[in-house]
Amino acid sequence: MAKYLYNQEAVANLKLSDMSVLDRLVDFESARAAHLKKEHAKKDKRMSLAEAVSTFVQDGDVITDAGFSYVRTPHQAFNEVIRQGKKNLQMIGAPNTNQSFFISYGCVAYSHNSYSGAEMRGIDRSYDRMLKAGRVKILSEWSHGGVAQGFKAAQLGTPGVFSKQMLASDIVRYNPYLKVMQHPLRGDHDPVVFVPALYPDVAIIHCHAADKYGNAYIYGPAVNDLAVAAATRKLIITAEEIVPENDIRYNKKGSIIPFFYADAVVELPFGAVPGNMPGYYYWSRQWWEKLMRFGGASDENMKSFLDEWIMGTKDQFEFIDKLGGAKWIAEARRQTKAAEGDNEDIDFSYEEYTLKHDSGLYY
Amino acid sequence: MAKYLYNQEAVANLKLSDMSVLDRLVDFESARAAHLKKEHAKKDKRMSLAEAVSTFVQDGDVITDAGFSYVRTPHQAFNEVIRQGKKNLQMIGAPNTNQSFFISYGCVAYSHNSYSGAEMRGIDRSYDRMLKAGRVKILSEWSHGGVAQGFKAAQLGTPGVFSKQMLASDIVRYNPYLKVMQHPLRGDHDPVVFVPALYPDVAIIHCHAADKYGNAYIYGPAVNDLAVAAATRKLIITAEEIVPENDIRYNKKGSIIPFFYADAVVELPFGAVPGNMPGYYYWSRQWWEKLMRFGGASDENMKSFLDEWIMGTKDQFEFIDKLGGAKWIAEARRQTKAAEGDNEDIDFSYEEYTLKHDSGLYY
Amino acid sequence: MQDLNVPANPLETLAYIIAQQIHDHSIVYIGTGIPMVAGILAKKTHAPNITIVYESGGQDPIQGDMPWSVGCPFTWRKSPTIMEMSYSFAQCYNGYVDIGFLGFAQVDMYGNVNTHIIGKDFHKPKVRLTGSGGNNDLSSLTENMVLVGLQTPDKFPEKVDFITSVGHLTGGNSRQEAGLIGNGPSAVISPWGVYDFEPVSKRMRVKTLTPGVTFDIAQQLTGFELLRPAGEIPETKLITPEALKIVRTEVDPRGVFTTMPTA
Amino acid sequence: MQDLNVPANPLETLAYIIAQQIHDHSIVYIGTGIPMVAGILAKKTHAPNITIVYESGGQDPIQGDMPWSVGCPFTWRKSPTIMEMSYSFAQCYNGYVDIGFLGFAQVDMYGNVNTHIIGKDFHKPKVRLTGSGGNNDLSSLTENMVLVGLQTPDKFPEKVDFITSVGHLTGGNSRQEAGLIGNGPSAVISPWGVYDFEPVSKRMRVKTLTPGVTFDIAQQLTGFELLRPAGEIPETKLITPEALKIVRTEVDPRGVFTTMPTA
Repeated sequence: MAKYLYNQEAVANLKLSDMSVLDRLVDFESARAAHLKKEHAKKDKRMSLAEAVSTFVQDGDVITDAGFSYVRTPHQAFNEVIRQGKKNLQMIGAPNTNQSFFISYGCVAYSHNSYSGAEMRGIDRSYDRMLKAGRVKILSEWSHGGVAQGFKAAQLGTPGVFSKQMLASDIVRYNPYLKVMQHPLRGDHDPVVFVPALYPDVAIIHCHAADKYGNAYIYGPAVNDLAVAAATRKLIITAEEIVPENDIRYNKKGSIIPFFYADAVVELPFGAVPGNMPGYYYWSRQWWEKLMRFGGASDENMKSFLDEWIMGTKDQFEFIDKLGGAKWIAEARRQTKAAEGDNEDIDFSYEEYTLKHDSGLYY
Repeated sequence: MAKYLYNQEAVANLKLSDMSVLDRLVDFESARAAHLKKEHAKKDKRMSLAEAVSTFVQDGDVITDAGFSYVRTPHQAFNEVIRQGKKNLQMIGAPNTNQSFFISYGCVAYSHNSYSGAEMRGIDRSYDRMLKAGRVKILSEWSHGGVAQGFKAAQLGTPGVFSKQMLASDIVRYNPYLKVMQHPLRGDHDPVVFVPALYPDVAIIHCHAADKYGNAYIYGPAVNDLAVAAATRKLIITAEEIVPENDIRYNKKGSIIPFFYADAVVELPFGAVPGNMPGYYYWSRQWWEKLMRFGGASDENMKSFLDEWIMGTKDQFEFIDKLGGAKWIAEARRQTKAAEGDNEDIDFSYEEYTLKHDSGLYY
Repeated sequence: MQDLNVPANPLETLAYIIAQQIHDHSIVYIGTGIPMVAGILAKKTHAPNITIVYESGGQDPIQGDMPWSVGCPFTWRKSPTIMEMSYSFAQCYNGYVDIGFLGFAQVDMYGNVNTHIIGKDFHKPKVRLTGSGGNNDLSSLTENMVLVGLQTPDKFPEKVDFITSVGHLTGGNSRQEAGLIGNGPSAVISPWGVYDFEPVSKRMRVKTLTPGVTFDIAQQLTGFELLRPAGEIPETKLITPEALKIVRTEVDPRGVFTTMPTA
Repeated sequence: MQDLNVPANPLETLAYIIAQQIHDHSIVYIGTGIPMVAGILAKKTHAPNITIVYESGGQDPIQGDMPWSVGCPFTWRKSPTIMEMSYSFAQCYNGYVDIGFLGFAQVDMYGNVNTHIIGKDFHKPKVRLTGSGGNNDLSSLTENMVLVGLQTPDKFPEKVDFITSVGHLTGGNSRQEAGLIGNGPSAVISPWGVYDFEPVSKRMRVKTLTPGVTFDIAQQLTGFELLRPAGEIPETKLITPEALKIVRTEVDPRGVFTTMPTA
């Protein structure tokens, strides 16, 4: 039995037999209860990545993608989730580009879909295959803005917001959470889409710096992560470095996550590798190209690629050694700083990975 | 004829005969049209305060209070609005503490009320008298959070949000914009309040620094001003200093208003005097005490007090000379820095203004 | 610095009693005035691990002098973050605030609060008060609320002249049925007594009384029928000399909020 | 650096044609790929005063290299501010974006866009595509939209397999009646032609055709009946040698988006 009155056209279109699987994402009472029950005082929440994932990512959870596709995404923590063999997760995010890694290993069973693929590097053919093979079930279709509004609604303490996005598209016909309504103040015909506040179970957010209590600092695009941090029932902060509380108080300005949201704080330098960590390291373009082009070509390719990089590495340091070690770190730092305008301009050309040409270089 | 379907119980309770006066605040189409029509390119928008107020504050406009009561409020620009004799303004804000100045001079005729008064320094007895004398009419009652949600709804590009605030209170019975509805996804009885997006006509926001295009930087509490800047049809930025665009790009982190919102940029050092400008100057506690205690005692007192300070000064420099000139500036800077933790701790005691004791000092 | 030999005044006593409502490890949303004194006193005594939140967005400031206002820099002194107002109230909705403290001009038998008008006619009240500010928001959203103010039959009427903030509405489950969040007010604190709400009817009930105040006196100071708890009514624990010293030397040495008002 | 003697390829031409849609002084919301090239080309040629906005929140970056993605640091290189995603789309709703550029996998006769699936069965499509991303948001909210993509009868079907983003819906006033904001798509640009929408029916109409492409060829490349404008059909202005040089030396010297795809 589902707890909520879902959009029945969408439920039918999505062929959902058990609607109760939809409930957690919009169950405000249980999210509030979880937030109230947390430790609210400053407590040293530092722990290892393995412990944080084992304690706070539970089978069946709604987990979020974070950052933006390959920017400040907690890839290394995601790898640990996969290595621990979590099951039946639902995944949501805007984008939710990184769900394919999880689906490949049977961790994510349900998708709240907004965007998968690598922009000009291609559509996610692996996701296409797994979807058709029934290895993942779509629970809802969204636009990026719709997901963003759902998380913001939660952060703003509202049961939901009206939107002019997704209206009259097929997205509303494939999203059980959305309802088309009339604007309450208007006499003329004025349809709006009700977007409920969204409460994931668990989020992992990779930050530039955090203190041991969980006050955390993000440099560069925050995307949806400040909203997600406020909404999610459980929050794991992974951070490039652990800093004294006073460093946050005195030096860090801009995007800050307050400590009381956090359940775990993990010191995880290079936690966004092979993605881009603003200020610290550029993404490995060749790695992503190989993922899309070699891995995209067949399930076998994908398995061998991911086995090599995810199962074949025990942590980010081994991952970086495979990318090129210290040389990779120096190049990636120079690249992101140059892209950001904090290094002199450099030549950004590189040997693109194609099926016919693999330089073996990842920078 | 009003354009919208207002809460009729509230309209009756507020004894509003002409409901069309309510329309501007929620008229999204005209706000969007105004935003589209603005200059969207970087253009030097610097002008004098007199010109900015004369051009962009028009009789009948919905104007916002800004900052927080006496923190970063554009008092000196407000004084110019009064000196130019604007009429029939509506005022909204959270708080809207500063509406009494305008009402006293017949500038503001309508109040969207959330909070007036000076906290522990007392209720606004002047507002009480003017309200009962019919010098101002209340168009809507709000909680702070309700106003904040209305502005945020506008900034977020949503026609409105649901709220659990104001529910079942008499505020909803005295606010034509609010409607109590059922949560669309819930089968159990779950009332929510619809809060529409709010679009003021004009806002004046006092900032720490702005470039000539209108990129503006706020230090300390932003309160509702980032949302207001996105929502308002016309925006005047007053700034402690004008900086090169690159100073914003390279040095300023945190609360930034993007340039395309701004219609006018006014260099206005000490624009928040006699209020508090974080980092720059503390408020004059004695000035506010005299306002509340001496001015509050009678209409005559208030008139003489305001005539002295508003009509009797042509700009912020004359105002500061009355407060104590250079000595006031040095003391006020030391006080705010000490309060913020950027000066060694100092003795914050002072000679409180009372009807029986006026030290003549304003620091 | 205040004279330590002068006995505690009612405001100091009030601050102490309020402070006793604050549990360690909690997040506390504080309005202007005496609750500020109480919050800082609690942090300096039995509740060092609380986090204080203010309406202007300040969070967890480094302790300094007494703020003059909830917008004062002391409320965000080196705060890790300052929240925009809408996000600050949302913390209450989302379960990240444990308790809030608010003042009132009137409070009724169900803990509904009025800070709008004295008098029945909205358009011609005896006195127009401040309006809601954040009062309604905190009352509507926060898990536990404590109301603080003066007590006279006019200030404790059977029905407030205007419901600025819903407490237990009309008693029973009416608050919940109206769709509000949190438990509603758990305590009302005046200089004369501490009151709670009877769990089923949600009517105001005496919990403890200030030494020298009897149930009959409390009733005479109240405009509706107060409920009486089972058994003897305990005395309110008054401020200890140690706490008084901390208030006068550390928390509010200039008596910003703890000296009796002048005009 | 690319060879300046090689003639323009279709992607370079496309970038130039898109750039011509950009008026100076406007705020331009840009998706990944060729629109990025077009936006930067416009800024370097006839529209130096435009402001570029990206979905990851970057705004008005200092010009640098070609971004690899809309999340790339080049999209927020020393931006005065980087908006959270929800606020970034809201700029379109609020009238602070003049024009947006989006790609499509399919576009139909009313300018509705599909980036979800190829095939009629949602559960067993021929191909699952990316989904909406920001495509729907921009189409739903932005004052003027330009759609950019390849043209074949499959990619220009009478009805898209899934409406990811509403263009003119079913024509006439249907977009407006459905409650959407802005004017809907004003142009569709393919390597073979530039199309607009007939003002009343809102059906796709030929505006200009690439030299060598006749109306009949364009029709053969389209899965629905194209409308023909009155009079002779003008040729699309192809990229000038000056603009080509700027593309190859300044805008996309490594050909990130302007070299023809490999696998």
